[in-house]
Amino acid sequence: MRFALTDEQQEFRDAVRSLLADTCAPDDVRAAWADATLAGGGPGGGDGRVRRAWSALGEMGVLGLCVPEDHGGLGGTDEDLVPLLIEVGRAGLPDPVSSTAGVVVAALRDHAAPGVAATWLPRVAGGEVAIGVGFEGAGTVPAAASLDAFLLSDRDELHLVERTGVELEPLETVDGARHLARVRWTPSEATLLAGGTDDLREGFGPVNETFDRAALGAAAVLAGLSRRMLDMAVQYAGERQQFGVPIGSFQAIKHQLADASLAVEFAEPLVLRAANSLALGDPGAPAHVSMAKAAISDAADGAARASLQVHGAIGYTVEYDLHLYMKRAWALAVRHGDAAFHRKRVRTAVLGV
Amino acid sequence: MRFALTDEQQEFRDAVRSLLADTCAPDDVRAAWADATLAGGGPGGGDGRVRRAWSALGEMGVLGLCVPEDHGGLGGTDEDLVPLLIEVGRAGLPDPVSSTAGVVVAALRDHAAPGVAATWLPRVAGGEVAIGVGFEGAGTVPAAASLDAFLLSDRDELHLVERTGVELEPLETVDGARHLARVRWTPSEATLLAGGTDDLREGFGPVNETFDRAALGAAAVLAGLSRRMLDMAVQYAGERQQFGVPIGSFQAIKHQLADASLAVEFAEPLVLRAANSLALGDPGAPAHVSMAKAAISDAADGAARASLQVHGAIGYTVEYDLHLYMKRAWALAVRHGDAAFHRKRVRTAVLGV
Amino acid sequence: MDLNWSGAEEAFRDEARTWLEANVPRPSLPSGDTAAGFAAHLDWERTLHDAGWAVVSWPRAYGGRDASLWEWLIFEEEYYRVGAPQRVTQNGIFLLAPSIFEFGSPAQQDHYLPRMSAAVDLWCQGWSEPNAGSDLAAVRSRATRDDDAGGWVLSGQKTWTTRGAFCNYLFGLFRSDPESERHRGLTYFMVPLDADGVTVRGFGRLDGDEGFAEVFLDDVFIPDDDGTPATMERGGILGEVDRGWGVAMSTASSERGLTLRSPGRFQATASRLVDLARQRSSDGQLTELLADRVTEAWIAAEAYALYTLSDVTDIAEGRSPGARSSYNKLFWSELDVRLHEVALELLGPDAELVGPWTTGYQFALSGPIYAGTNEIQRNIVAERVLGLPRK
Amino acid sequence: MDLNWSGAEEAFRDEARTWLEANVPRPSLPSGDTAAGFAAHLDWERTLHDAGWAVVSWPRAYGGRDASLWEWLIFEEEYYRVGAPQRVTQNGIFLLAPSIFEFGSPAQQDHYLPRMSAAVDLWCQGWSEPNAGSDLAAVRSRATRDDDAGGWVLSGQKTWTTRGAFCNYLFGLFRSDPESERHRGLTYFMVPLDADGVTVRGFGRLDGDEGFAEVFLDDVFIPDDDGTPATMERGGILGEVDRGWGVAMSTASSERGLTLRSPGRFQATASRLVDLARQRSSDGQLTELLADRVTEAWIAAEAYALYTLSDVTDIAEGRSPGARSSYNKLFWSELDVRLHEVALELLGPDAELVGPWTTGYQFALSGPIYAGTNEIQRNIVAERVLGLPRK
Repeated sequence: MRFALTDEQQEFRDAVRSLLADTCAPDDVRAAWADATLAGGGPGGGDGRVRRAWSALGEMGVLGLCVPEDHGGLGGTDEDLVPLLIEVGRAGLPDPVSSTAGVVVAALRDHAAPGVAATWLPRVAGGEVAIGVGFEGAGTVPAAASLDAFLLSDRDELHLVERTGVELEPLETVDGARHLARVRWTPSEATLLAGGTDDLREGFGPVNETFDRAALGAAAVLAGLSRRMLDMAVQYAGERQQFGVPIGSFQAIKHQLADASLAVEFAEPLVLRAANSLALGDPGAPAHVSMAKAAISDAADGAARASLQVHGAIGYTVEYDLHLYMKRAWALAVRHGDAAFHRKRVRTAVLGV
Repeated sequence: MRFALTDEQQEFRDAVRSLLADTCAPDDVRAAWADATLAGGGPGGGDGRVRRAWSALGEMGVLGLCVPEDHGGLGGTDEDLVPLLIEVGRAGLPDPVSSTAGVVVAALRDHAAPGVAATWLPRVAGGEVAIGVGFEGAGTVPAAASLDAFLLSDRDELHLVERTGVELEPLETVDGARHLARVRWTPSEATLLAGGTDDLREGFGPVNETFDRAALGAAAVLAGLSRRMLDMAVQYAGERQQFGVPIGSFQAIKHQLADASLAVEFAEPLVLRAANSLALGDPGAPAHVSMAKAAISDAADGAARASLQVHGAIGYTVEYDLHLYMKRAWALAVRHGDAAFHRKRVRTAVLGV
Repeated sequence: MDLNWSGAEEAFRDEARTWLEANVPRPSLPSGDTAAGFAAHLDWERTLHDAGWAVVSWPRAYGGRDASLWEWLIFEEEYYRVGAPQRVTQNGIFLLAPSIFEFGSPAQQDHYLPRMSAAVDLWCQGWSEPNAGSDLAAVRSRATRDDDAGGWVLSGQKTWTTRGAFCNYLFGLFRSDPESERHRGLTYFMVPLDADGVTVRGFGRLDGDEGFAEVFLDDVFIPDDDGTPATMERGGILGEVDRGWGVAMSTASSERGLTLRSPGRFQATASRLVDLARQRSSDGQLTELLADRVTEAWIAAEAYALYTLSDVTDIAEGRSPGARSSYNKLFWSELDVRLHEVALELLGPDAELVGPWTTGYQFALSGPIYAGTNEIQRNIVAERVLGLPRK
Repeated sequence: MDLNWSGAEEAFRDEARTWLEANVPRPSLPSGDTAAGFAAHLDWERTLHDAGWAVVSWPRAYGGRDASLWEWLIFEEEYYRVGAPQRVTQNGIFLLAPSIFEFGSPAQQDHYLPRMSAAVDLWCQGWSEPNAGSDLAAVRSRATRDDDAGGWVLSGQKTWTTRGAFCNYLFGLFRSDPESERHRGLTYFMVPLDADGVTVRGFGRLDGDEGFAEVFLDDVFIPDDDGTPATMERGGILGEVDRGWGVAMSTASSERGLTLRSPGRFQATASRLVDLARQRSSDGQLTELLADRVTEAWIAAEAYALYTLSDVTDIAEGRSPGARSSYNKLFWSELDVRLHEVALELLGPDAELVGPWTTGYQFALSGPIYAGTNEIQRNIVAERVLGLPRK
């Protein structure tokens, strides 16, 4: 029994944190918005990507982390990747790291025909392609126009569809760095990656596993976003003076931040445990993912609320950075199932009703 | 439009408050417990009644307030009685004021045959009888062994059953002044008061109206209990010194009490409005009662929680008075429908589902 | 207790409803917090004024119709029920005007109030400064006496000025006694934003609209009041010199209390929430959990409406709510957030899309912050209503 | 990350489970907070000790079995899973003992620890005083040096002493330097309750059981430690004179952290809650709303279990949780309340009847109060974990 990151995992995580601090500063996130005014400044015209951060992650091996070694990757697992996705969240990086490096790689590795895997996995590992994931129902994908391919579900089938095979209907979201689009496409033999083998009761099979991994990715990014928002609030509260003292010396501010951080502190272990379960194919994995997503979605909403309140009016402006992370948190809290959706999955597992 | 008590209602309320402060002190409530140790002292052997307060209320006309004048009462309405029930709550008086003076009087007045009404109403107005109310399902009545009669429901019939017509199975409750018992009895022609005329869709008819009035009575008492608990907490917080200052000067204490009082402050108008609606036979009355009971049940739980937390260890002992009111609040919050039950009734009225 | 409207009040409601339904702009106006949207709103404000609905509770001489506070409540209910536009004049009408009624000279009342109700003078607040937000008494903007020129010279910076980029007048506190500290030595000034020395810079609110402004004042001259319109157009002082704090507290109390946040506003939102829930229900998407949350929010909106009825009764009978207006502010601000949160829960995955509920949510989140943060309001409730010790 | 138990750990679990299932008293013991119940509990404590399960993680010499912290977690899980009795020895074993291990002399360890594990010495806390609760540094009970007699003389009053009426030893802080203030000049004493000058008065807790006591000390003599058992039986000092605060903080940290509140305890409660929900479901009484609340509480219990696994990993690898133990205390105390609240919601109208859930609820409500109120814990998290300014 050992519930902690390994030394290597910690070192990798620290390196990614430092890399993203350099390559994905708030102004980089701002530049990923199409409308400069809405983002609070910057050049405008972004497409939901921060390419220097993306390239740097590719060079560092993050994108190929879970690609098997014989396809040019590092042969890592969800457990290795999830701590890095937390860093993606902390930096507010909007790029499709979770879908490309996590969800798609796992689907290719675990479910695709060898030829298909051999075509795509090295390209992912080489940082050559960015791939999104969308599910029947919502059918939406972020940063859609910038992607090379889409992993899409159709009933219990998974399809991998190239950019030319989809039509995109752009959607306006609260987070202008999302660049969400509804994806329209037609399933065919040519696009079929895997399918017809979902075990709905147990939650395994290509589509189920893909959904779980996507939900866990969102959960991890939410953990990082929560940390970022709380760090900003703590820093601001230590600096901002009112009534002759820093506002962080008021108990009302202290206790709001203590409570918000408490929720994040206790949600994060659920995220890490789910990563371990998914990596091992543990039968509890679907319930573990749902516990994580439910808890961190609520914790992130709470962190956003507390951080905004502590900041007061300045947090309410787009020129200040907080909104970049807060709006992402709002978006991801409802992405791939909101807290109520995931609690319902846990309920079925725990109560049998 | 005028949403406030009349001057007369206020004067009556103030007089009752002062009367109960004299006749129903904490030690009187304690003495209503059977077990002196559990209550934190006192003689023990109580039966859930504070007879000097009950007599005084009778003398003042409270018990006969809603009895028509031609039966020896004051001809008042729910709107007149509810502010007094709030005072009953503030004093922690365990006696069956709501059931006797409110629920039973209204059932006799509105639904009983003239002869039955003429038999019982003057006795209520004269303070000669105490009557409880119980509904099918739970079938429990507080202070049961001390009562002269029971108003009981059986499907859509209301029955008035004398003490000799029931068997009582005592139940142990958290609030030792409750003296709750399950009532076993057999409906008969002789006990039938009214029935067969409930309009389930609209919520009117003898049983429906009786239930609503009982629920509203509990809501009113909860409002008073909440005020009492908050008053105690405010007073204690102003006196108790820690770290060289009164604990009430800490923002954490201030904000807990501000939030708890806010909930009570906004639940109480719902209680008063429901009293007005019931008095007038407003078609919205059932939903109004449920809004009131839902809101005040939650507010009372919150007031209990905040008050206990502010008191710290001393509130956690039976020698201190707080528990006398807190345990009553816990009991009444789930009596005649808890918050979720009543929200469900409101939901049906508002959403139609 | 009488919870029925009189025949006259019902007639007033019918008249208001009929006029509003016939005149409210369709489709809805764009946000009033952009330059184009603000202009469209001004047309609406003037239409409202010309028909006598801009300030129903004011005297007729100032553009009102002498309506009672009860009729004002009714008008507000109808206004929000029909989905009429946000009032871009509200900071003048609901915040400054009550203070002018209380502290203004007859000449000031005669000058400023009709121009305000007619949306000629458009007022924004100049409360906050970079280092004075919740701590209003920390204002540093200065008013320096210039006896030679016969007036005051203002310098400093105001911020978070809602719609400051589109208004032409500002009201706020300035430190007129340089030796003074905290609440003392402040004067309440009214300042034209086209005066020499004023610079206004708009910036983006959370929803991206340019709803905020910074206002820089660099030796702005306000002439002494000689009672003439020409002078009053160039600004003036409300109340007495060095006694601005009391005037500001009267304004703040209006902001917290019911005048800015009539229950009709939240009841309308609650109705829209119920509509959304019904729609989700007919799509088979309304879980029992969400239905319960909707009901809880609905009950809270009802509670707020009833609480304000009790407030208005008090005011109508001459009892002042005083510090209890902090209860209102706490409740409506949390209620507004809750109503929108529940709506977003109903929207599920679509809750990240831009739409009325996401925009409304972002606006609602400002409620616990402005008009004195809710932390300040809880202090006021604890100390001044409950009587807990300040220190 | 390795979330599997080793073969040896699984074997340990099997052994513990087998023994517990065979030996746990059935029916359950009465409350240990009454005189009769306490006696019954003592029998159980001694059974536990004789089989080597009283203090699994202690050295064998002191009655333990040298188990790892992981094995301790496993034992706790099995202990609560089987519904074994509340540990009336817990204040000694889980609070005082860690401080004796850290600060006691070898002779003190050899004397006190085996007697504690064998339930010969029964320890209660003497932290709070009438005017020192959350503010522990305000203790006024005095320790006066008596060089002639060779020892210390204790006077004062302790209160809220859990099970004080049934224990025979007390540990707590006394002011040994009369000139000192606050945290300085305090000494950590161990006091026999049968010593001359000690009066113990039990009084009722919220659930009516006589679980609290006031302890009056009137010139109670504690001889200087000469290393002999005969002297140590008469009490002594833990750590150095005037340096008791540090020892007390070590004890408090044990109280907040996981040692007093192992996850097994809450997982067992969560399991009982799930059983109750299933029963309500088979009665057709489980609404979706309540099912969701049960699930939410279940997830929180899982989160606590995982958090403690991470804690134990840190401790096993030599990293101290430090101020982060306040997170544990906040979380478990709120979790315990929530688990019981949801159970009471499931019980509906029966939630006013005396039963395991109402009794448990009343006990749970003490969680946010004792061991440093949750207000204090939030201060610690804010200041010492997050780094917000103290003033």
